[in-house]
Amino acid sequence: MNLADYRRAARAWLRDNAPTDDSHETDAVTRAKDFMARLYDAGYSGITWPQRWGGQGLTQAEERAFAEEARDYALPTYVFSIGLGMTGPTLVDRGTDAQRERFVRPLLRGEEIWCQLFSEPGAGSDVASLQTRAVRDEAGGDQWIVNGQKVWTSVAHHADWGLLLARTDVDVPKHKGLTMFVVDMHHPGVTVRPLQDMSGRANFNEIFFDDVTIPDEHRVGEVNDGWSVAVTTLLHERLSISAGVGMGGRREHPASVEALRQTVDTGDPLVRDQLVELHIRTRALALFNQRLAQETRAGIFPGARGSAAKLLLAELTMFQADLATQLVGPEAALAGHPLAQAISVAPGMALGGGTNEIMRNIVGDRVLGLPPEPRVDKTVPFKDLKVGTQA
Amino acid sequence: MNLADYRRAARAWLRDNAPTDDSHETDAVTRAKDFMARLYDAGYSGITWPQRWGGQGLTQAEERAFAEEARDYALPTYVFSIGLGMTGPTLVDRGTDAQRERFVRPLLRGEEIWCQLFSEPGAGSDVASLQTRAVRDEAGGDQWIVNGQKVWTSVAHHADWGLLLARTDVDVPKHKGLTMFVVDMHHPGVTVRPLQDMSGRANFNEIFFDDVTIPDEHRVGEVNDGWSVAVTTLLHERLSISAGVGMGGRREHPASVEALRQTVDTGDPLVRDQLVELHIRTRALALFNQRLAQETRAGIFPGARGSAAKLLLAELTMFQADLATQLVGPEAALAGHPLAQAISVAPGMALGGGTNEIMRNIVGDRVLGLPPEPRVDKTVPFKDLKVGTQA
Amino acid sequence: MKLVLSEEQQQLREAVRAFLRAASPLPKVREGYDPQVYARLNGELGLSGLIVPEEYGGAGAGMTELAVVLEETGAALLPGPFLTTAFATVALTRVRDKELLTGIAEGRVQAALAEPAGGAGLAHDGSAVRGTLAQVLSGMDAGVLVAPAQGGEGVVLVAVDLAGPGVTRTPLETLDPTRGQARVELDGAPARVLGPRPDIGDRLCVALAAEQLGVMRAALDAIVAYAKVRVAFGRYIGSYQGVKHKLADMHGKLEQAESIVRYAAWAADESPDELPEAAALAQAYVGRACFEVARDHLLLHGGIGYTWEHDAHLFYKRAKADEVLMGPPRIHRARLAALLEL
Amino acid sequence: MKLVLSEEQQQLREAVRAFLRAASPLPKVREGYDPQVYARLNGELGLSGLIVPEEYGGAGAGMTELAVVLEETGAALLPGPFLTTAFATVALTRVRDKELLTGIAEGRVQAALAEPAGGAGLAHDGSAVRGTLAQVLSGMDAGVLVAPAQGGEGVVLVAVDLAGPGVTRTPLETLDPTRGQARVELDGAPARVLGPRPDIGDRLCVALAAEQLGVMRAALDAIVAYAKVRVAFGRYIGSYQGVKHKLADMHGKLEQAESIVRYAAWAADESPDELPEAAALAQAYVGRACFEVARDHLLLHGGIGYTWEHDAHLFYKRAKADEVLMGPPRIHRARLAALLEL
Repeated sequence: MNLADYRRAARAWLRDNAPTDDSHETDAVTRAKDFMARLYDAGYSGITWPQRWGGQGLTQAEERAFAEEARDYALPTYVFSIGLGMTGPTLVDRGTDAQRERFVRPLLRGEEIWCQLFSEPGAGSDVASLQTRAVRDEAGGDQWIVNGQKVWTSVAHHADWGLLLARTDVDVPKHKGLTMFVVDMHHPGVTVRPLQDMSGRANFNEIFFDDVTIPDEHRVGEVNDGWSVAVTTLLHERLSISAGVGMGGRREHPASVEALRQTVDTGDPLVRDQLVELHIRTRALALFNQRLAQETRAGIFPGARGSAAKLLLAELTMFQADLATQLVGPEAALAGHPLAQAISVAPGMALGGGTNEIMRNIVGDRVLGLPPEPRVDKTVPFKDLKVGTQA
Repeated sequence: MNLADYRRAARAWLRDNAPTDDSHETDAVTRAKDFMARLYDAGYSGITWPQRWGGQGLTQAEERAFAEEARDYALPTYVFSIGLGMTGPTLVDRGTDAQRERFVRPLLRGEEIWCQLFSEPGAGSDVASLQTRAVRDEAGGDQWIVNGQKVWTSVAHHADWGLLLARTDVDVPKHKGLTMFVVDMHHPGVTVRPLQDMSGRANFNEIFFDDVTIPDEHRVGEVNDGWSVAVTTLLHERLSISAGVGMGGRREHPASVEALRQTVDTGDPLVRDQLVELHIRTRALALFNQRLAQETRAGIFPGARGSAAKLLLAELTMFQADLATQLVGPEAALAGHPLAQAISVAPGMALGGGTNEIMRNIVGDRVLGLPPEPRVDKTVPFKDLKVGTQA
Repeated sequence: MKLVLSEEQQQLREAVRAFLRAASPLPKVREGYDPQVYARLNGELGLSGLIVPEEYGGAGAGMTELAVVLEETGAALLPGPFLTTAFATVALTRVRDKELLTGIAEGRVQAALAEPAGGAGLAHDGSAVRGTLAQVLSGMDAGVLVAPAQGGEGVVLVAVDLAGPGVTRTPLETLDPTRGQARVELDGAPARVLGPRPDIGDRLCVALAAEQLGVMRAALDAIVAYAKVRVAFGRYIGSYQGVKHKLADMHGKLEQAESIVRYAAWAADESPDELPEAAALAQAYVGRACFEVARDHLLLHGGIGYTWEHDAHLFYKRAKADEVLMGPPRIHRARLAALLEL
Repeated sequence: MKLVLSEEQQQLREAVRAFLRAASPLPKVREGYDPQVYARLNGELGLSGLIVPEEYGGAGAGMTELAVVLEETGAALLPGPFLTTAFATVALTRVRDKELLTGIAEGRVQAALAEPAGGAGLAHDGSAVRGTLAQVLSGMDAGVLVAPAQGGEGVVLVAVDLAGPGVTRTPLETLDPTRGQARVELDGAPARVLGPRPDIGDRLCVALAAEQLGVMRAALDAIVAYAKVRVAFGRYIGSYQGVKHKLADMHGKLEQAESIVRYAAWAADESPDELPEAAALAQAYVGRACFEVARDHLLLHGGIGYTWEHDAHLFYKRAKADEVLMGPPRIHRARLAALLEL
């Protein structure tokens, strides 16, 4: 099928199958699973993934064509986003054939939901300093016993499986003693607790592991080589975040120029000039994102420059919520006001997916090629390293 | 004499002796030396310095009283400022009795002019990485032979003596191989070359030393203990800078609110708001400086907080020149326009006496007590250390 | 001009700080207004009568002392009607009928001042008032409302018993979880006319700036402390210039904010001609600086600062709520422009 | 919308960049305008005819190509009347009388466009003009003046031989030592009426923004290169977050500025309805970003950046001169407000 035909077929399928409203009559996860199964059966899930493991084996061109056709629909794929964007590609890249056979197809068909278990309270930006332990227990039939705590885990309360990074050796430097596992989220000893963010919503979870066992066949990659597997996952994470940056919805944001011009006094020249400033920054970033997208289509991979776009988005998000509340005044401090929510969620953009400081390091090191900071943590055995929060 | 009498006497003396205009009929240095001799003979030079070396042996209270009375006069003491503010106090603190006897009184009486020779092209913020060498030559009668280059030296073209920091040992870490000397600026092999700054003016000099000899009796402090002497000098420098911060003249600045309101279109609400912003920042810093001064009078030494004031002044200076040129428009780009000069000299405030980055380090380390950066340069022998500019 | 605290003022600060540290730590702040803490604030420290004249049972102190106290209640994010009662007290000392002051000084009365930016929202007929106040700070916690009302002889200040007849109070959930607001509808509520509406806007600006100074100071202290114990990549985060330089800039804002608050409070007490400009300067600078510091303190905490259970968002939200409390912040800049005759 | 250069445009960029690197390095820039360099620019690269229509001997390229070239001449701080001749060419392609274009395309004519913000400063009687132009960019270097003049039939564009009678030129020393200005007094100077004054303000904004993009790119490149070789306290300064993070922020400005310039140039060529907003955006964003980057690049050089002999101040001064070239920068923001109907 040529690309134009492919696109036409996708358009027709979406017209007939995409949910047009987001009504909550049935359970959202059930509806999402049902949709995902139809999507898979129609051949639109895992478009570029290998056929052998359940994908379609097509190219970026088909995937892009489908994404462009799907842009105007709100497809209910959120609970699968970690699996499709991060853990699935990691298994395809680094799993054993048995693991690919077992996990990839159910993931693509939406039968099983995945989460990703890397971050810890003491290991935020510095993921590799994590402390969750996995200890080998050969007496129990070659399995591992896991204890520790993870945090910032999306969709964990729906997840069947998790991709878990744990420490298996404390006598070597921190990057060299980590191993990657697939963990059964329904196993006794796994506790999922919702984590409320500063806006009062609970989009994330904390996960506690209390003597949770994992068979060795669910280990992904070699023992103590987990960091290289995690780098694969994080690369996929960055790709899927930067693919989403600048997409949709910004015009409906309560702190956008379009929304504010309806509510604030544009008769005041100072207010008008503030809206101009917001317009300038919004356009500047939107055009940068569009240029990155055009370059990507032309085969120029943006690489770490996507981190510059993410940094600018974090700053713009904070700036516009702050500006909007100033323009609106006292009403913006009422919890029911859309801007109260905007100012409460604005910091999230700077904190999820890498702080602004981490983004600046990435841009400085990888885009500008600046010399690295001296590192004190690359050679010290983990057990002698300062980690987390301590005096 | 009680303080009120002291103040009255100072006021009377200044009324009769301070030059009232700054006309350039006679050579400025000759006039300055003449005035300095009268100031000394009247007992107003070195008010707090020890009597034994030519000072008055009085307290900070008298010095402050004199400074307050002198505030409204433009006393021609600029060429003596390095000697009075830095090198003289260093000799009083750390010199031998013979050195004090020889140098302090002529310095206080303005008979000899001093400069300070620490900075080098390859050692700016990091003064202790300097490369000017002093090698002992016992054959020649216990003297030192100096080769190297210094830079950013004020009043060097008028100076009789310089306080010179040079490297005497390259086999020890950088801070431990420095020695302080008094060098004769008229010695053959000393070349003073004016250094033009970006505004086209030459307020500084480069100094070249080519086999310049210094007798060992002109060494200040122990061999290889020069850094501790330099710290004394830099402490005095910081004190004399922070004493000057926020003093006089800012209202006449061409980029001040007062000047701009005469020249720009304040009928435009946006222009008015920009002037308000400048007013806010100017007042905020002025009040901070006044609070520091009141605390000092109350016996609370500002310490490193003065570096915060210096940082804010550097930022304000840049901000206001930038803002003013924006408000004025194309005319501000003519070399004859006062703002063209303002925008050309504005960066100087951020670069003289420590860059903004160094100031932030000082505030972070000494005011907020934050942990230091790991240092790679404190233990390596100087000859193995990376310094200056190199790939 | 006096920008440095006297020994007595420093002692007052230490006393309030020590009291609040013990009686109202942040876990307790999350529980909201506690009248018992207020009773002790009055009993042990006499704070409710701080600026009430001596003849009405107060300590007769000035704005300088009030600013010292508000800085501490701000730093502690003290919940409840302390700030609004201070506002009301400023108003009540400047009207004919001062009777309420005695109750305030004794700590019996918590009064909420409603001072809508655009004139009076209420109308009175000499004995009762009608009208709606959309947002009254601590309106659910206070017992008495003090507000301007339009009557036959112009705008006067009236006092209304909030527990009395004709009063409908609706709690408003606010951005700032540590201090609420209420919508207050008055439908023929009995009111007492206190006298012509006094001109107190400048003093309210100074009082609020003092609270903001406390909020920003506590936020900076919190992140500085965290930067000394939190490790990333084997080093304390405070050792990275990316963090250290930002904290140094925040310190510069704090130093300037404190200088402005001291100056404005001094002007209120000693130099009324300078007060209008000083008060507008205080809101224009300190309100913004407070939010910026609270914002950066939250961001520098990293992910943990984004959680509900961490305290960072409490400072951030108080800072934003305070910044817009008196209206869109541009009004203070506009006032400065007018005062400078630009 | 096209924000990425085509292969031909990239080749053009490389060719201009290589030429200027060899023919006009910074030490040569300090010597000022060199007509021989311009002769080669035309002879070897044909740049003077770039946007001249083919029928007048040019290459008939669009604003996109002009922007590519101006970015490079900006990055090289090329002295002389290149920018103003480009401005004049934009004007001349839009008037009735296009004769001058042939001379420009051949590189024989350097024309200075005077486009005072507030309308025409000159008056003409059909054959001669009178009046004064206070600041004409490269006015001493150009041979022909192109300017609006008021006549009986409205404002027209006229051409005046700057070496001819009735012309008095006074060189003005400017902040930017790499490109001068002149005061031009016309007292009955023979003038040729070219046609009604065309509306070219938006295109001038785009052209200037392209130069500014080059200035900021070169400034950032220079400080990044320095940060990789300059050592302080035993480490390259680029390894300190205090420097690295600032450079990362500067890079973000550069990325956005480039995106805006590409967009605005595309709009000029392909989407005239979008041009006014794109052009105002270009000046409002890129002008400011260029100065900020040039400023920080100078400051991060430390003391050496403050010396006359170092090149940092050349970028800094060009950036400031460009920022105010078309008037106080607020005019672009005001225009955006109007275009957005705010």
